[in-house]
Formats: sequence, C-alpha cells, structure tokens
Amino acid sequence: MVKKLEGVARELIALRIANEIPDGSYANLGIGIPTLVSNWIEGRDVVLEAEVGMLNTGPLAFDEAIDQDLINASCQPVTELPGCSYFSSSESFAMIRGGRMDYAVLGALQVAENGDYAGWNVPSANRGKLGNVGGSMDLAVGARNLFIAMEHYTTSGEPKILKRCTYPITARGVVKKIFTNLAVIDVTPEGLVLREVAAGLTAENVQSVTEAKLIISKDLKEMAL
Amino acid sequence: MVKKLEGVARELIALRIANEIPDGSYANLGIGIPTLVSNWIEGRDVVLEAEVGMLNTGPLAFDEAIDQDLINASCQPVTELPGCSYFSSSESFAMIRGGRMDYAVLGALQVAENGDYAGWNVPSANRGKLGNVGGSMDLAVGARNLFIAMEHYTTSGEPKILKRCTYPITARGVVKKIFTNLAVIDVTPEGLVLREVAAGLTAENVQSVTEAKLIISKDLKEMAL
Amino acid sequence: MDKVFPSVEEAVKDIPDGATVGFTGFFTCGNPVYLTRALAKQGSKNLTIVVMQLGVGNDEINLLLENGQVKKAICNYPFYRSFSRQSLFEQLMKAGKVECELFPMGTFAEKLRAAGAGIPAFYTPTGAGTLLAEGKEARTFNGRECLMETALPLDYGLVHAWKADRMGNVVFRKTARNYNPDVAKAARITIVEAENVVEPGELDPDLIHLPSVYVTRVVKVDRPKINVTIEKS
Amino acid sequence: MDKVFPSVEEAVKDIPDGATVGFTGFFTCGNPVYLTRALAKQGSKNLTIVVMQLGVGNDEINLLLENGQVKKAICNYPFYRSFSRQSLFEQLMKAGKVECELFPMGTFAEKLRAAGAGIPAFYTPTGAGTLLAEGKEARTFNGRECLMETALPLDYGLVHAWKADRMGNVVFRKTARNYNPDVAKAARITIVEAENVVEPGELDPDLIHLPSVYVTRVVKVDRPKINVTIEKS
Repeated sequence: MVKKLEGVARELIALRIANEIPDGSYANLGIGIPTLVSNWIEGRDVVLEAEVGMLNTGPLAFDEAIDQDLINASCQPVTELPGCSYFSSSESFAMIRGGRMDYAVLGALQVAENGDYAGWNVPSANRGKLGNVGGSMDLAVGARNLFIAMEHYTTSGEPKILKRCTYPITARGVVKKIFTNLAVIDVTPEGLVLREVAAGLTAENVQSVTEAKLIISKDLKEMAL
Repeated sequence: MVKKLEGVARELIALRIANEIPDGSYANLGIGIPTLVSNWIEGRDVVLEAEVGMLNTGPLAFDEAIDQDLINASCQPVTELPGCSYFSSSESFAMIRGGRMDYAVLGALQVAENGDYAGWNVPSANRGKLGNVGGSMDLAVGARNLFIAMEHYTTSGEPKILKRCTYPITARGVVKKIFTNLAVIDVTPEGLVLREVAAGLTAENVQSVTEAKLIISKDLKEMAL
Repeated sequence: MDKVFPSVEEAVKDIPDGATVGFTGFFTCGNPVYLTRALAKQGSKNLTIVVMQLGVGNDEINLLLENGQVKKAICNYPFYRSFSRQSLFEQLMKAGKVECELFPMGTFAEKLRAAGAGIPAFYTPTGAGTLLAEGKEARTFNGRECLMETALPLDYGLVHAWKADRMGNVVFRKTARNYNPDVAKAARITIVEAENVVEPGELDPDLIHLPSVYVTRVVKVDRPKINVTIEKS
Repeated sequence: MDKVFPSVEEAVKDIPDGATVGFTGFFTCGNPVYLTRALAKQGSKNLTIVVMQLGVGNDEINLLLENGQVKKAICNYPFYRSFSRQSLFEQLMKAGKVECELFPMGTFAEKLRAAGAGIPAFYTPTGAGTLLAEGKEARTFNGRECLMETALPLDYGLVHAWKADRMGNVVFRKTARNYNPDVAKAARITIVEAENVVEPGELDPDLIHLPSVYVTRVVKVDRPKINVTIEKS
C-alpha cells in the first residue's frame, strides 16, 4: 500500500453529493455518509423518502420534539416538513422498486467497474448467508440514479473499488457514480471514469489505491465543493 | 318443455338467500336478484362490500340524499352505514381475491353440476370474446362461499342448470349453492343435491326443468322463507 | 415544489400520438372529465386508452371515440348491459375500427398496481380456465391453477381528485377514489385535476391517499356536475 | 359487529404451537408490544415469527427468543449493525437453535401484501444475481432478470394501532404505520391492540388505513412508552 491519502472529510463527500442532486428531486439516503447528505439538502427543494414509510422527512428531532411514532429508516427520531406523507411498508417499496426515487445514495463495502456493488454481507462477520439486507437491494434496483458514498479504501488500506466484487453483492450493474474522500468516479459502459480528485491529489494517487483501472477524464477537475 | 312452473318471486329468492347469510358476515352482492338480497339484510349485522371500493354500503339514496361521489358497483347512488370505509380498486379486489368475502351472491346464465358457472358472455350477443366481465371472475374465485341466484330456466324454457356449461364460463368448480324460483340446490362432490323446493312443487317438477341429474336430499323440504 | 399548471389544456398539451393513457373512474364516478375533454380538444391520435368502461356512463370517453383518437381500448366493462343497445364503442369495434383487450376487473386493477410497484408480472387465480385465459401462461400454486398477468404501465395517467396540495399530495372523496390511486401510480406522467388545491402542509400527512411522488402536474377544476346513471340515452 | 376483546391475554389465547405469527413494527416503532408480551406469557412453542428485525430495538421479540418459543424467524434485518455485538438471536442462530430466512425489505413487504391480495406469486428485480437468489426461479422481463417470490401467508397477525373502532376499522399514526397494514392483511386471524377504541362511525370513512374486513379482534391498550434507539444495551 502507498502512504495514506487523506482527501476530504466525510461531511464534504456528503456536500459533493448534495451538489449533484438537483432541486425538484425525490431521493432516499442510506446509513453512514449518505445520512450526512441531508444536512446539505436542508432548506432545498429536494424531498427525502424514508423506507419506514414517509416522504419529505425533516431534520432529526431532539428532546421534547421527539415523537416515538416518527422515525427514519435508521431508527432516529425525525421531524415533519410541510407536504410530508406517511404510508405502509409495501407502499414504500412499491414506490422505490417502481422507479419513483430519482436518486438513492447508499454506502458500500466494495464497488466494481461493472457497476456491481456489495454492501450487506461481510464474510468475516461469520453470519453465513445472513446479513442486514434491509432495503438496500430494493433501493439498488429501483433508484433511477444510484450513487455510492464511501471511503476510498478500507481502514487497513485495502482497495474498495475493484475489478470484481469479492463480497456478496447487493445488486448487479446498478451504480451510476462513486463519491469517495479522494475522488468522483462515473461508472460507464467503457469502465470507471475519474472525473474529479480531491484538492492536492493526482489521478495517479487515486489509481494507486484503486484496484480497477481508471479512465482519466479529459476534463479531470478538482472535487467541486 | 313441460308446462311453466312459477315458483317463488324474485324477492323471495332474495329472502331465501338472506336467511343463508349469518350475522357477522362480509358479503358482496352482484347485479339482478342478488341486489334484492340487500333489502332483506337491511338492519342486520352483515357488512356489504361494493367492488367500486366501499365496505358497509347502505341502502339506495334518492333525491337530495344522492351524492355523485357515492355509488355502488351497479352505478346506483347509495348511502353510508356507520363503520363504512372507502378504498381503491386494487385494494377492493385484493380483498375479494384474498378471500375476505364470506359470501358472494351472483347471477348466472348457466350453472353446471361440477360447480362451473357462466355469466359474462352470451354468444348470441355477437360480441365475440368480449363481454362485461367486470368483477365477476374475481368474486367467483375469491369468495369463500359463492351463491348463484337466478331463475331456474330461461324465458324460452331452456334449462340453465346443466351437465356442462355451453356458454363461456366465469370460473370453474366454484359454486356452493344455487337458489332459484323453484329450488335450493347444493353443489357437492357427488353432484347436485336438491335440498328445498318451492311450495306446491315436487322434486320431479324441478328435475323436469333441470338438465343435470338432481340427487334428492333425504330431508328434502319446502323452501324456507 | 409547485406542480400546479394553469389549465387543463396546458396540462395535456404534450400527450403525443400513440401514447398509452389511463383514465380513472368507475362508471360515472371519479372520472377526469376536464382532462379528458381537453385531450379530445387537443386531438392526439392512435391512443391506447386504459379505462374501466367504454362510454357507459362516461360521455368524455365517447368524445375520444367520436374523434377517432382511439386505436385500442383496455378495459373490463366495454358494453351497455342490454344486448340490444349498442354503444359507440360497440359499433366501432364491430366495424373493426377500434381494438379491445378485456381483463377481469381485479386483474385490470392489479396490472396497474403492479406497474406502479415495479412488479413486472404476477399470478392470479382469476380467469383460469376461461376464454380470457387464452394465450396466457397457466401455473398451479397450492393445487390451484393461476394465470400469469403482466404489469400495465401507462405513459400518462389522468386523475380526478377532491383535494391536492401544490406538491401533489392528493385526497379522494368516497367511491370517487376507485382507480385513481392505481392509474396515478402506473403512469410515467400523472396529471391530477383537483376540485380543491391547497398549500403543502394543509393536508394531514397521515391521511393522504396518493403521495406527491406519484404526481407530475396538478390543475384546479370546478366540481363537475354528474348525472349518476349508466342507462341514460 | 363488535370485535373488542377484554384483554390481550384473551386475544392471543388460541395461538397454537407451530403457528406462523406476523409482527408489525420497524425497529422501535409500531410494534405490538402488549400482544407480544401476552404471547410470551401464553407460551406457545415452535412458532415461525415474521418480523422486520430480531430483537434489534424490540425487547418483546427477545422475550419470545429467551423463552425458546421460536423455531424459525423470517425477517429482513436480523442483527445489530456492529459486527462485534451479538444479539440473542445471533447467539441462538449460531448455536443452531433458531432457523432464519432472510428477504430484502421490499420483497418481505410485498410477500405479505401478496398473501393478503390473493396473489400466490410475483416477480421482482430485487435480489437477482445475489446470494438471496439461490434456489429461486429467475426470469427475464423487458431485458431485466427478476426472481419469482411467493406469498407469505400468516396464521396470526399482531398489529399496533393508534385508533380502532369496535368493528375493526383502523387508523395508524405517522411512521408507526409501517408493516401494520401488510401484516394485518396477510393474516388469517388479525389481532389489533389499539391506543384508542371508538364507536363505528367515529372514524372518517375516507381516512381509514385498514378496513374492518381484515380485523378479527380489537383490544384497548395504553399508549406504550418507547425509547427510540436501536443501539441501547
């Protein structure tokens, strides 16, 4: 492994993603870095969906604002925004699977150059063929644009952007864009296209911690924050 | 054909059926004689469903009680009963197909001894493979107990209770009981069992206008009105 | 988000020739009367219309048929009840001018629901062994023969609502709800005519029948005056 | 019709050994806490439980696991998020004492919906090509590989409601709705614990989330006091 590359903070990965979601969109945000995206979307004309069965979920609730009957999909107390609505679980996933989410932002353990990604089952966890699959597989196949938000490599320095996933996949060929602390990468039929790198990094730096071959975009830019 | 057998009036066929539906039931009534059953159920603890998307439909509405947003499945203005509810068409048929109707009472053109019945397509109407199928096929397969209510033979004297249906069927092997102006007949694995005959008629009278062979019940009775 | 359009004419302007258009309504109840009239005026041709009935208690569908805008109808109740009475559709159908595909009412509704829910196909016991099973795959589950039916996606869905907010959250009234949620969810572009248009936040979020994500456009209309009968001449 | 039962104990009394029982709730929200405690007290064994999670933010499911009442669990989120933290279920599963069948959350909900809707099986793109596709039929629709999934019918469904009338019409509150309508419709016998019980006619018929036909029994309970977190120890 090369020496550690810092890149941008998790909050800035989230900001970069928020910039990619246009006003007027419906979006679902997963656990982890994706949840942070909501901080940057607050006040904008983007409607967030929560798998538990809510559209137009508002910011987290604290103290006396907590309502035990009002949570997001990560079981955090949240608030309402005007124009919100509630519905059942089957309706929530009818909406997701039916292609009504313009964007889904999910975390991942691995992403492959063919657009596969793995995020629900870690073989080392010794949980066999089980895992917290939750709504990830439905979101992965249902969203019109699936964005992955993650650290570029593991804490032990292993690459997470691979030629092929080695962990059990969540879905095949579904990822549109990858946002990491180091780079923004498009998944295209030709392969992974490196579009942006974090300030101070080169394309070579990013390739050095990426197993899959990166195609360098002709207009490679610094990450747009 | 034998001489015409009068039997009971349509209203009394309806009464006989109403007596067969116990309190605490959910039921759906089709067009024609089945609709008349509702007159005898009024005030009883039976909830009527309308395919249009309503449970606990009340009596017909007239004059200023008519609400253009409140009809039954025959497009008649109706009223609400306490504890009624509205839902979508897909939900209405989820309920019907899902086996939640204890009873469905439908009209028929023909019923066969194997429990098949025909009610949606009359070849002589020259409408080809089309017809007003409406919700009949769903009700036929979904109801826990399917009752057929009809005149025992056609206006031209042809039998309607047959060995096999000659018209296109609505569903196979679904009829539980047949209620006509002349008789009450159970559909059983052994064949059609004649349970009741209208006052003044004999089993032989009923058999004479029935193509299918009738098994005479050991406790054959006069129609219980 | 503000999905309100200034008029029904503007709202249906882009419906192209050849589109598959779904209409809500059960006989006279819950029909998108204003949007349908606007579509008749707009004049797009070769439409596939998806609607419960074909002019039986619904004069607006007859407008489309009169105009020759309809290539094919997908429905569950095509005719007048009386065999002696021919609707305009029946005449056109017998003259070979309009095609028709018939589904049982529950299958019809479920095909729309499937399209909205991302379910490409499902099995139902309804129709097994009948004329309407012809050409369909049959398969037995738990000893019962079922048919495979596929989703029925719509290009446009025309919807009549009691109340809508500007974001597109919708509430229906009594049995006028009927096919409205199903058509709205099955359509790529869903256009709602609403008797009342309110601001986001005015509708109780627990009591919304159709969440905003399914609605593309909202138009304010007057409450229509409906004659509740299917046997009028 | 009056479906009100005097107590949760009476309402769950007839749940037999070997029953398939569905529980509503999403982590801490909308769980039938009183009915589940009563089932733990009642003690029936060899249950197949159908529930989103297995004790993660739901102490009542842990009661059933502790009592050894569970033979098999069908769920979509079985574990604590942290790999280092083992739930009671995880321990029992690894000791071979409880079986588990896992479905993606949307497939899980749709299987319940299908059971309630008389749909024996459906196709979904979710899970195609994954570990969870093993042993399932795959079929391509419109160029996309899908899996056939079957309905998941329940013998009993335990439901937590905000309001119910004596006939069994039910209204839920905010995100506590979640699986409640789906579990209720999938079950042969549906038991509703309701924070408020009212007379028929008091609920607006346009605004009922679960019509009475799906409800077998209703019991009045207090509003539970819930600690909204899944990572408590």
